[in-house]
Amino acid sequence: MKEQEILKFARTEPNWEETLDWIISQEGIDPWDIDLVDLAEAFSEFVSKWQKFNFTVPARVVIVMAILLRIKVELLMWEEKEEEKDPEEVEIEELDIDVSDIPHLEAPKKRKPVRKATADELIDAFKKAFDTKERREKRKQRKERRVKEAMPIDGQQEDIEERIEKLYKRIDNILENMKEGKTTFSDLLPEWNREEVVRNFSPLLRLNQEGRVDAEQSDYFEDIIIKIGENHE
Amino acid sequence: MSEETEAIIEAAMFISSEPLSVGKLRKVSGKDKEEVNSSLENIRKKFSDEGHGIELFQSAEGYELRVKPEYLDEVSHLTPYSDLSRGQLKVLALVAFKGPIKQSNIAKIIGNRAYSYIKDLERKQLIRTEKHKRTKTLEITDEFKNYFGIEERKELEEKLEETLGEDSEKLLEKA
Amino acid sequence: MSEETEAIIEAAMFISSEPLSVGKLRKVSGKDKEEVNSSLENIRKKFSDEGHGIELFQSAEGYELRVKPEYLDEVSHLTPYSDLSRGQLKVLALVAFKGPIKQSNIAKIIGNRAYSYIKDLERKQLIRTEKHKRTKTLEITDEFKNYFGIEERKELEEKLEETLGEDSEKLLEKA
Repeated sequence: MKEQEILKFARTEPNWEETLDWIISQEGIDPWDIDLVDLAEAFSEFVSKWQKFNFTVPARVVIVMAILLRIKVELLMWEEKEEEKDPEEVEIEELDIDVSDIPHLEAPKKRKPVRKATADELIDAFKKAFDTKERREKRKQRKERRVKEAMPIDGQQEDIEERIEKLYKRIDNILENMKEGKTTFSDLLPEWNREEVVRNFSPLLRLNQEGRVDAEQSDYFEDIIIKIGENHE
Repeated sequence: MSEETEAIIEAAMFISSEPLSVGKLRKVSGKDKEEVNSSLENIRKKFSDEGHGIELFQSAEGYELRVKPEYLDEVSHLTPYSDLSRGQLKVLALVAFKGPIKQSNIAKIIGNRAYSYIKDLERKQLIRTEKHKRTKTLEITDEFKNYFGIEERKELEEKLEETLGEDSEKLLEKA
Repeated sequence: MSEETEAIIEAAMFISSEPLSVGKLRKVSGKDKEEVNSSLENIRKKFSDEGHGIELFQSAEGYELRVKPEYLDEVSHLTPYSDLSRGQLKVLALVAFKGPIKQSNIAKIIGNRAYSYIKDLERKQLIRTEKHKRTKTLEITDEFKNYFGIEERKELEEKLEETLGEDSEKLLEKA
């Protein structure tokens, strides 16, 4: 089914009968010998493409698709059952056991044959010894940097209470100038970086806890929506 | 000098981390197929003697020296190494105790990594797959019995009972 | 049955990942010191035969089976595993190229695990420690020269220069 065609067809706002009719003609399915499995597949493909264009798919069309898909599943299950009855097919029951219930099998132990190290390996190890040292030092530096980044920078270190009041003032100012009465955490920050996030996040939590603001996050990693809280002063 | 050929083939099998094919042994010893084969035969005879605790073992993967199965239990605590991973062992246990079992069923119990374990075990010829129309079933092979030094499935079940006691019956009933 | 004792001792030495003491072999075989010793003697004789590529070897650490030195070059490529771990090799390399070197200096380069590697290498008699007042310094031993088949330490430094060229000097200056 070409997307262009679907687009054109969807514009006519068809009901489900017309949709079915259209799909049968588009897919070249013989109306006197309809394979329900094929039809169900074509129908659901059509609906998902239709949705892609952001058109509202009529509820009845969706229901018809669901019914067709159920018929398809039932047909396939029936086919599988028929096949399992086939005398060639061995009957094997599905086991329902937990991994931890699997009997313990101990593999025969093997000898691990070793040889002597060579002079080349010794030279290689000499080189690597210093690489290890450099890697360790770099790792240490990285760790120190990360700790530094997460901590407030000296000189800018200010009292947490002070930070809370500053943030509250900022929120208040922003909200006063806005009609909707809400703002977001990212809008509050002068710049979106680790340092600013860390500096402002815990004051925000405190304000939320005190009920001076109402902060809400609809999902993980979503922006935090901030409104004025019950205890707004 | 056939004695030297025997010696070098023995040394090669002793130090090799995997079984060696005749082709590989020819390369190492620089001898032809006949000499390699007759040397292997002599080595087999020598080690079959009762005074020896190791033997020549031939599997699908090639020739190797290994501890005679009758001494394995007494000495295997001396090494921590085995050549099967824990994941492979789980799949193998399922096939051994519950086989024939569907491949998809194993994946359901163990997770998707089961498929790669199954491939490894097939390569080692410890299990074989059989295709039926829509499903693949797995079973252990004769090589499995060789590898574990076990003759029959019954023996396996006895071994299982020894280690698991009552639980084993429950498990076997489920199969 | 002394043949069975020989067999089990052979199997034990074959599978073990490290040399075994007479005490350990007594435990495994359940036999007394005399029987273990005479079995070891028989095993030594059997393998000294020209048709064998492996031999019984006794070191400070105990008894083990190993490839006869004359075949080692021809077969040692068949295993990827060396009897020194990567960590042990790093420490050994530092002692070989920079020794005598302070133990604390090695720990600075390798990290704290260096101390356990040093112990392993001392046990294998590849390095020895010397105590000066407050510090311990490390040096290679004659056993080290045996192990790598060299007469003088200089040989190793020449090889280092060959492989690394100018970099070798830079590396030697470090630490």
